[in-house]
Amino acid sequence: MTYTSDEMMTVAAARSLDDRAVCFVGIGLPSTAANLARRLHAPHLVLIYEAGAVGAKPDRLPLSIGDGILGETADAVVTVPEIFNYWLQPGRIDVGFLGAAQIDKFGNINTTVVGDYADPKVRLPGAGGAPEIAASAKEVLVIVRQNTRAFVEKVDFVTSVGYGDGAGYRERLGLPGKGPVKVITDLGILEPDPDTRELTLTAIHPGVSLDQVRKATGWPLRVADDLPTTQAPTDDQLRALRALKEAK
Amino acid sequence: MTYTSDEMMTVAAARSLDDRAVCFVGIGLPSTAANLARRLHAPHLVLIYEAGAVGAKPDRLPLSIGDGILGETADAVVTVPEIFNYWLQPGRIDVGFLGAAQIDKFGNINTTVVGDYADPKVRLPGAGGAPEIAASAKEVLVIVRQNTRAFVEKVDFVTSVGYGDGAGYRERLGLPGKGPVKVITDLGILEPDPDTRELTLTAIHPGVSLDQVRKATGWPLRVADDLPTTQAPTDDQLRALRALKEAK
Amino acid sequence: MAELLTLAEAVRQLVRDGDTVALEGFTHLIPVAAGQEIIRQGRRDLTLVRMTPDIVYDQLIGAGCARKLVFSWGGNPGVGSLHRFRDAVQNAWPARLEIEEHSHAGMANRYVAGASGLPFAVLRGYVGTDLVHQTDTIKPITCPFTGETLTAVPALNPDVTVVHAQRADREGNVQIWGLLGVQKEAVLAAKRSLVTVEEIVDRLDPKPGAITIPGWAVTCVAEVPGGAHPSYAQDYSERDNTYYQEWDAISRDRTTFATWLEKLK
Amino acid sequence: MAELLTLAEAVRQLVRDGDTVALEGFTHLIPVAAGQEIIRQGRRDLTLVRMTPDIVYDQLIGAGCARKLVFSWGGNPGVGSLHRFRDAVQNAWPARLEIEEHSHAGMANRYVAGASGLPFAVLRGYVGTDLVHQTDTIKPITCPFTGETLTAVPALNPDVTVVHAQRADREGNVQIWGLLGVQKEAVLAAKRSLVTVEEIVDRLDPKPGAITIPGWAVTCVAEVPGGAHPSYAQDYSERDNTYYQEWDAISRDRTTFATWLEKLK
Repeated sequence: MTYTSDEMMTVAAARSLDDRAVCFVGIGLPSTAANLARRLHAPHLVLIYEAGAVGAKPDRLPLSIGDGILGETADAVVTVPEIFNYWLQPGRIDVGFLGAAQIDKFGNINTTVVGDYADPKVRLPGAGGAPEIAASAKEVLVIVRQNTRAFVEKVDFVTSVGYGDGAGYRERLGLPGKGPVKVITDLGILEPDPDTRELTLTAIHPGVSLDQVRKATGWPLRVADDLPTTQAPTDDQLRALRALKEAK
Repeated sequence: MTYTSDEMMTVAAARSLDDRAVCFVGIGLPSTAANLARRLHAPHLVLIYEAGAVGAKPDRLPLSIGDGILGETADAVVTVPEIFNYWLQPGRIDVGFLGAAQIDKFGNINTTVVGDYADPKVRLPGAGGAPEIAASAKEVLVIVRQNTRAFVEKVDFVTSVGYGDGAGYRERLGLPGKGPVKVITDLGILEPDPDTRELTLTAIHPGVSLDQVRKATGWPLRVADDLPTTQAPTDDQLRALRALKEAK
Repeated sequence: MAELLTLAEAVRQLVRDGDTVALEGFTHLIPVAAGQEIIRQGRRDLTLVRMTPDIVYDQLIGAGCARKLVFSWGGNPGVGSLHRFRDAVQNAWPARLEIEEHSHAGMANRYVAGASGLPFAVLRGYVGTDLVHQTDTIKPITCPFTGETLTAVPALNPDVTVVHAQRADREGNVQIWGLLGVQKEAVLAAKRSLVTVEEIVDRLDPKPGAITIPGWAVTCVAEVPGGAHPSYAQDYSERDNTYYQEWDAISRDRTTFATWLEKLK
Repeated sequence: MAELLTLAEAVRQLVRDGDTVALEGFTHLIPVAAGQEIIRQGRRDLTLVRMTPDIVYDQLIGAGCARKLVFSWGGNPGVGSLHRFRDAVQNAWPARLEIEEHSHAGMANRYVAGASGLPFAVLRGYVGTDLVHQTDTIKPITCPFTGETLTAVPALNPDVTVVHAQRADREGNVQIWGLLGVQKEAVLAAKRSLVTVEEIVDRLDPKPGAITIPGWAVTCVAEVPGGAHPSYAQDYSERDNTYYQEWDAISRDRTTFATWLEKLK
């Protein structure tokens, strides 16, 4: 079956989630990928949504972070303060799954402003739950379409910390979680270099050229010595994804 | 109808509660008096029990602070942390209703130890919810049988603060509530002197002699210039109290 | 007990020019009708507080009711940006909008502190973010036992909090179920509160997942069926996703917004 | 998901000599059977934590399992004193018992801090009481915004928390209703947790007032019908008030207590 680059991205993201992991998901791409994983190899994935749903099992994609389907299918519905204080803050979340408007070469995320904070070129929605997810989840996955508007050398505003200015930064700040372990895009997969923490291309999606990825990246992109091609989505995976997106 | 001194005490305490007041009650004498008030002149009295019942309306006396009847009849059941943080601490309680093992002439309460803390003569149950009720309720009522074991010049241990060492003490400590406005005993009623805050006998129960009260008090008791005799319990009040105590 | 009033009367009694007002609702149970009544009554200079300002805050901002916004995420959920909010921040239209910006964890804890009668809350948050450089409402605090540094944020105590709920009884006891958001904390943190409800009933039957806010802790209750539209009230209404999409076009342009505003009044 | 075990096996796996152990329950749902299993297995040097130590703690203390008690109210509710507790504090029998004493508000907030991954909690409490002179676990803290002085208490993070609940499903999701106490906080604050339940069911049907603790946040679940006796489990059992009264006589005397203890084993 043929597939779009967005479908490749979503399937690649879904594959990154292990069964029984506890996953804090935002609406949009993260939610789609997490629910796809739940329909494929990870039926016991525990989905936590910031509106207060713990263990949500929606049979269609939630339209908003407070979609009724989340509460109705959850193991537990709790208040918003409880989600952050009892569930995220103590390190109970295995995977924090974030999107980004801008991401830089050290995995820092900006969802606040493009340009100057006091006089912004574009005012973005703001932080939401992301800063504390980025800090406290054991690992962070980022899913974002790759282009030079999004992939900048240095974000205009650090809304959610990745690796700051490089190796040792998270440790100096005492951030409990590991930070972004994978950035999954429509072109490939980036992972932090074990020494420098700079995001490095470690897989490329089928049919995408390295040049194409470099051109979509706002800094001189480092590429892993061994660069595998991502496995294309299987027919089963594509069927599950399409069924999920069509379910009402 | 004839009545016991305990019945007089309970009826006098019940009379001190206004309808629609929000009342934080402990088990035992306070709970009996508060529920009697609810059956008499204060049907809308809001009873809060520390086990998590807000607006409990028990049709019999609860046997323990966590008696099921409290939750079953409550307007809301909340957790114990919530009772203290959202309901008591911000000053939502009109009347905190406490008992005491020892009380001194400035209304300080001891429910911790008789004798030295490190080597006590009698180890008492401890603080429970009382210290913060005594601090944060807008007003405190104390109900306690009067004798020289209970009414001491200075408590061995301040579990819950009344007026400390006298006028200005609560203000210096920044305690939000007014402190004990009435101590209701089986012999009479004591109130803090407006100037010195020393507990002063302001009413005496029918048939009780002043000498009897003085002998039951562990310090030279001050007596109000005008000392009314408490109104005896009416037949209706006694019937309601006895029915309450018999209800299973 | 809470006073039962009409929406117009309740807003008139509770919301004053210059007030700090929180209309809370986390996608579910957003008190939109009450927000629009505030616009109709022409309130000005409000400090608007909300974790997730969405359409109704876009409307209040576009209508010129607000001078400041305290928030953690402002957008049209599932659609995109809030154009009136953007126009206010980027172009000071119709007026300059001061912003005080936090994360969800911070805002939620600020309400909790407010509901608890504490001047501040402590959390693990904001560390390494640029948010700390834009406000004096995020400060470090040291644990007196371990010496560890954490983050403090000040309590939120709105002059008025408005929320929407499924139902209330005649004493003003309020019952809410489904996703609960931060509404109870926002009500308990406020000096005055208004709860709009789908219906007023004689008796609040027990319901799984429901919480009750006692009537004596609420100032006013107003029966406003559909008062959460275009958001939803679980077991009463569905989210009107078309309205959210259409708002994008209406709000994008000052003229179409002005036409919408005229019709509202 | 939680592991489903027998009570004996669960206690063997989770509770070790020297551990800090909280058996929570606020009159309702007290995990008495689990406490008695700890006695049977002969655990020693435990630091016992509980807001309201009652009969089962009197038993643990009398049996010599404890070296320290962290608490806020210790008594036989509705009856009087705990004689084994008194004997330990007043006469160091059967062993010296160190105590760390708080108020309910302080203990509740210590569990909340523990459940929240914070090293301390802030409250308005203890001011003017002599409790502050008896422990280094109550300290002043200054609000970084208002300068006001409040009180800080350190988090409680037991090695093991044990609670009793009405039911669990086969994934170990636990459902509790009625008076909820501080059980959820105590479980979430602990490194390991055991929930004894009245029954294990295939499906947890929704129930008004019920909360769920997800099985992945619980270490072990054991089916122990009547495991809260002589306290009660709402909709399963009634409080056995006679037992509480009889305990007064049994526990008053070291010999009658010793006889009781022999029978237990």
